[in-house]
Amino acid sequence: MTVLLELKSVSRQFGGLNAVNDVSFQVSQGEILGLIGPNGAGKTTLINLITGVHPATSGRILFDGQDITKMRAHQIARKGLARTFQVVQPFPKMTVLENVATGALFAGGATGLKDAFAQARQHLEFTGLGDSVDKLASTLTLAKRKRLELAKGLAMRPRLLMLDEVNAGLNSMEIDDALRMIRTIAERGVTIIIIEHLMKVMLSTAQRIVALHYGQMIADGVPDAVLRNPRVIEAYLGSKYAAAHSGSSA
Amino acid sequence: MKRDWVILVCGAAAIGALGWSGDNYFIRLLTILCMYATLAQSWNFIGGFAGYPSFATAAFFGLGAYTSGVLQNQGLPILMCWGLAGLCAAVFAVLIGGAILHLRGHYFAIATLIIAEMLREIVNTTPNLTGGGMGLNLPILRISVDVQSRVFLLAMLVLAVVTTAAAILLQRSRLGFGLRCIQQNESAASILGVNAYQYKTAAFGMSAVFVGMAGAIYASWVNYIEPPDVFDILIAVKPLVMVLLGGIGTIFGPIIGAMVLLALEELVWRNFLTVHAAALGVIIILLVLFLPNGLFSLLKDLSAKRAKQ
Amino acid sequence: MIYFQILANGLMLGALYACIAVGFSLVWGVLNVINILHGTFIVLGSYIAFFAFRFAGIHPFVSVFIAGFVLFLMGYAIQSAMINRVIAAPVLITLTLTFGIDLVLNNAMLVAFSADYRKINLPSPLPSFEVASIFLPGDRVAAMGLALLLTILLYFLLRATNVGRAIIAVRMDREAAALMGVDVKRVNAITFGIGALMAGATGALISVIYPISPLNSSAFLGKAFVVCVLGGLGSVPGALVGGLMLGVLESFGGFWFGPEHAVTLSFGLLLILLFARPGGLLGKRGYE
Amino acid sequence: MSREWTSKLLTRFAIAGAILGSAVVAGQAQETIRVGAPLPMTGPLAPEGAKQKKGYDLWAETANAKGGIKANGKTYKVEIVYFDYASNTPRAVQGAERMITEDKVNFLFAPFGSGASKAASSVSERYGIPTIAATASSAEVYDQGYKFLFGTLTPNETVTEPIANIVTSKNKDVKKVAILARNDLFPLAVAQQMEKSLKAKGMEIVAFERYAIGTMDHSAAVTQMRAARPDWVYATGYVNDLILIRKQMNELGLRPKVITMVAGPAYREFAEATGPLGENISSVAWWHPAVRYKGKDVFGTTEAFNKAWDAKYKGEADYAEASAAAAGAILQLGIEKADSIDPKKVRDALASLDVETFYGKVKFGPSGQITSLEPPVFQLRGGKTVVVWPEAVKQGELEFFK
Repeated sequence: MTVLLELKSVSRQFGGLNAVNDVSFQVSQGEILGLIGPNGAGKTTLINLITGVHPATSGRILFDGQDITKMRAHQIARKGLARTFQVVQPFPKMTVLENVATGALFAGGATGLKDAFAQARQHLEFTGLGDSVDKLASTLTLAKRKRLELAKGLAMRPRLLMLDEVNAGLNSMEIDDALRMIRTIAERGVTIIIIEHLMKVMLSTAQRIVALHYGQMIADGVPDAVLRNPRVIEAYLGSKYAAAHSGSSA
Repeated sequence: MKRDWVILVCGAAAIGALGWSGDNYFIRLLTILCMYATLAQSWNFIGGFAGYPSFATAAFFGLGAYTSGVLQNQGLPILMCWGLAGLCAAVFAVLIGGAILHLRGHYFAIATLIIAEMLREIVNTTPNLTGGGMGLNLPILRISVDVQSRVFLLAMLVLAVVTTAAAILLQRSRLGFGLRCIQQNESAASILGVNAYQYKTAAFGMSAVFVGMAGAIYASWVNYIEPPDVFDILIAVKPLVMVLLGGIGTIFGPIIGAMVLLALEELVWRNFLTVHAAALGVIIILLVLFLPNGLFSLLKDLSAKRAKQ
Repeated sequence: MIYFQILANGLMLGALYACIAVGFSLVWGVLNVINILHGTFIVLGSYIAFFAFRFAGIHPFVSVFIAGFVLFLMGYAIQSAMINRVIAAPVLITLTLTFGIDLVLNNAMLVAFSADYRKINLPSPLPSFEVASIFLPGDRVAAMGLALLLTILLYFLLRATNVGRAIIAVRMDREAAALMGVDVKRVNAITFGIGALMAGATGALISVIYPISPLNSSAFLGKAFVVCVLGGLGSVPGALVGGLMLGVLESFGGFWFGPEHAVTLSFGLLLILLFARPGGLLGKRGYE
Repeated sequence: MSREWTSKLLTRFAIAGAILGSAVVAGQAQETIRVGAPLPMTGPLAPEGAKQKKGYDLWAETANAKGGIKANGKTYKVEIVYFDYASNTPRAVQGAERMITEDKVNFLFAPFGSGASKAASSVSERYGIPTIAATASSAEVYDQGYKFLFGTLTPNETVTEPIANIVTSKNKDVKKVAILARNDLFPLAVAQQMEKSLKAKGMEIVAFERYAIGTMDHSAAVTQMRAARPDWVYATGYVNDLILIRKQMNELGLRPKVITMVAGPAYREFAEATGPLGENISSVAWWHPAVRYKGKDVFGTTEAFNKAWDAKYKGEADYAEASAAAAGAILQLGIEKADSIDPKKVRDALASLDVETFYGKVKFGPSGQITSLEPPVFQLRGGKTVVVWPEAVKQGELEFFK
């Protein structure tokens, strides 16, 4: 299998804090990779580094063999890396359709506004938002907003899609829907990195899991093996105890 | 979109016809209206579409006025000077935009304020080129008063129409779409592939080019320019008030705002000799406190209420 | 030798600039409001001192307290009645609102006091004293001392009192402060009031130095802007450092390049600084 | 507190509005001559605007009290139409055009200062409306070849030559001069003219500093001038600049033998504001209440004018106020001489005027600028102005600082 994304000793400091510390792993074409870790482990920061929201302090990030470490966010987006946000970020004053069309227009290769809207409609049908196209994004329910995020990501025609807690706050029926959708996307050949707290989701969806703790990679392997890894268990339990006493760092 | 074009053509024709038949003072008012509309529309590119609170309008206006004034005194033909003034303002905006468009909110606002102050001081301290604090006289056009006033109205009208046309085109373009994304959430826009930096710079440049030309036409029109006048902070604030009046980020909002502001100004200047500044202040206060979304929102609210009943 | 005089001039000017800016910085930092009214507040303080001196013979340095008190009430009222209604709106809106209020207030002063320049002539002004051929004007030095004292008082007010802690809490996180039971609207009004108080007190102080007229307000406002950006928002030490820096810079700039370029120089520096360090020289980290 | 304050303010607005409204209504009933006066009533030039307004008002009142202006077999009341251009020159131009086309004024008073007068004169010239400028002294205003513009202030060199003469002839020790000028039309022009006059006398200019408009601190300039050890400091600017410069000169130990300031000291508020520091400052004005002329105008003698002024405003007029009143009186003379209110005829009458007024001899040169005045030199003493030149109206000798 060909390697699509490769991280080589990637680090990022904020002030004196090592948010991400010397992380290296690879993601193969067509893979679904899970990214786990307790709160504050650096998962979202890592996604931010890959998508160019923050520059890495050191290390290199390769996408399809090309060094994207120093590229800016919009350039990376156009290369075919899409993401959703943990805290959903729709454009509140635009309609659902327009929200999705932005992705198609600026990174999805749409030839013009008309084309972008046509593409956006398809993605909205796929994500089950076909009945909400003309609503303002700010009026949607949380579950629908999460799906809107997904549709926006898809509209970018990504080769790699990073899903940051798309299931948080959803009920179990909504989660099942979402997972079905994710699998369908993967079957179309899109590589996926998924961040999730719910182990059930991870076990049923991810083919491989990378675990982070305090910015460091502590495990990389098939789901069963990673979840039995003592360092991973300690990280979760330990952090729970820590949370009970002093509150976790964010 | 089609409707926008129809309104634009009809509006322009109406102003043109009114101007042709009116007396000189009325023509002067219409000329100011077109100038205001140009300024407000231009501000809307950066302030409304992109959401960057710019006070650089005064800088661009003064720069255009002085560019054209200085060049005209060198003997260049007037139309060429107007064009060069627009170009100069746009190039200046793109260069300065490169330096300050990474600033957000307050800091951007201040930086734009300072740019106008800087330019004003530069003009003040280069009397050999610009006349400094003494002001600058432009060559007088040797044509009759009546023709002159109509020529300048026509020039401003054409400029206002072109600016509005640019706004209509922008709204339905890739650039306009990207700017709206930036206005609502810049980092999310970047993630979606919008080159925020480039787009903002383009919007800043667009907000300068027509203002620069307006300044140039204005300079030729009043025949005499001086720094405190063409770099006046009010030139930067009024477009903002107009856009607030008419509704932010819309096509005809700025023009409605320009009409309303001009009408209020005329009314207030005529009737409150020594307290017109206060009257303008009261208008601004009422506007901000009670109609933050512009006059249109009032109409919308009313019609919504009626619909409910 | 002349350089010491230039430096002394700059420091004295800078202390005044710091005082002019500190209230503006507080309001900006805590409320996120660019208070265009600030210059007018200062002038109002000067007028209070002027009339107190003319009709009651009160020394302007005593009027500092009167002016501060009156302006506090005024600021409190303006914030509660108007600005609080739109405090959550974008910067542009609150800025436009204060601009509108400023037009009204300034025009009112113009009608009430006329634009004539007035000056307080103390019957026994403090003399200039000369140290090693450096001239130090007495009343400027005294005003500078009082200005520093006020600034230090403000600093301790913010650090050591409940009100101060509430202000800092609001500055750091409005929502969290509200959740912790802070009456945010009231704290807003108090903060704006304190900003106005500092402006009024400064106005009374500088009434012994500058001619008084409503027309001066924009000049004061401009200086406050520059100082804030130089020193960083919402910080008393920042305002102090920014003010002194600006004073020294203008003094030396005027000496080397001619007084007509002093302002251009300070603006140029400001632009460079905005480009390089938008957070100001001291950065912004809570109001301390 | 806030509400009470607001209501007070609103009441004030309402009253102001009512007064203005009624004034406009009252004026329209009779046969009137309307004179347009765009003035800076707000903004940085507001103090100057207020002075001009006082002068115009006194003239209109006096003319009407004496039965109005007779011309063409009719008697006309005078009405002045004001327009606040907020110290914004193009607003003044716009106001001038509005007054001519909308308010149908017969004549115009130019706005304040050389720059605005020059700008506004292009409008009145186009419409052929006689315009009198009461506060424009720079020759550039009048050298445009305009036919309808007249000015009541003599050119700048007439205010620099006399004082240069007096100082150099009285005190041979005065050799080094430092000049500090506001970087602005009139102040800079006068300073440059002074430099010429002084160089012609063989004086040494040891410093020529300019300060920006709106400068809040002059310590750098003063320190630099002090280093040059001048015998004479010549500063130009407006009242607020000059007050601050004087104060900082004192604070920083700059103590020359002569201090001359233009054009602030002629104004009462300068003497009030500087207090003891104003003592012995010399200056020049285009007119002074101590001059004595037997005018053929509506005011009559200078004494009569002073009396009328004192009755209405208390105290003495300064040159700007008197010049504004004179502009009205001169316009009236022109109308009466033409015996018509036809703009062209009045223009010709003004151009050929050669008459004595309370303000001085009035005769306009070919450019329209008055050429017949002798601007007096004076010095502040005990808060009062004392004329030291010309000989005919001299009240004392020029004193030097020790």
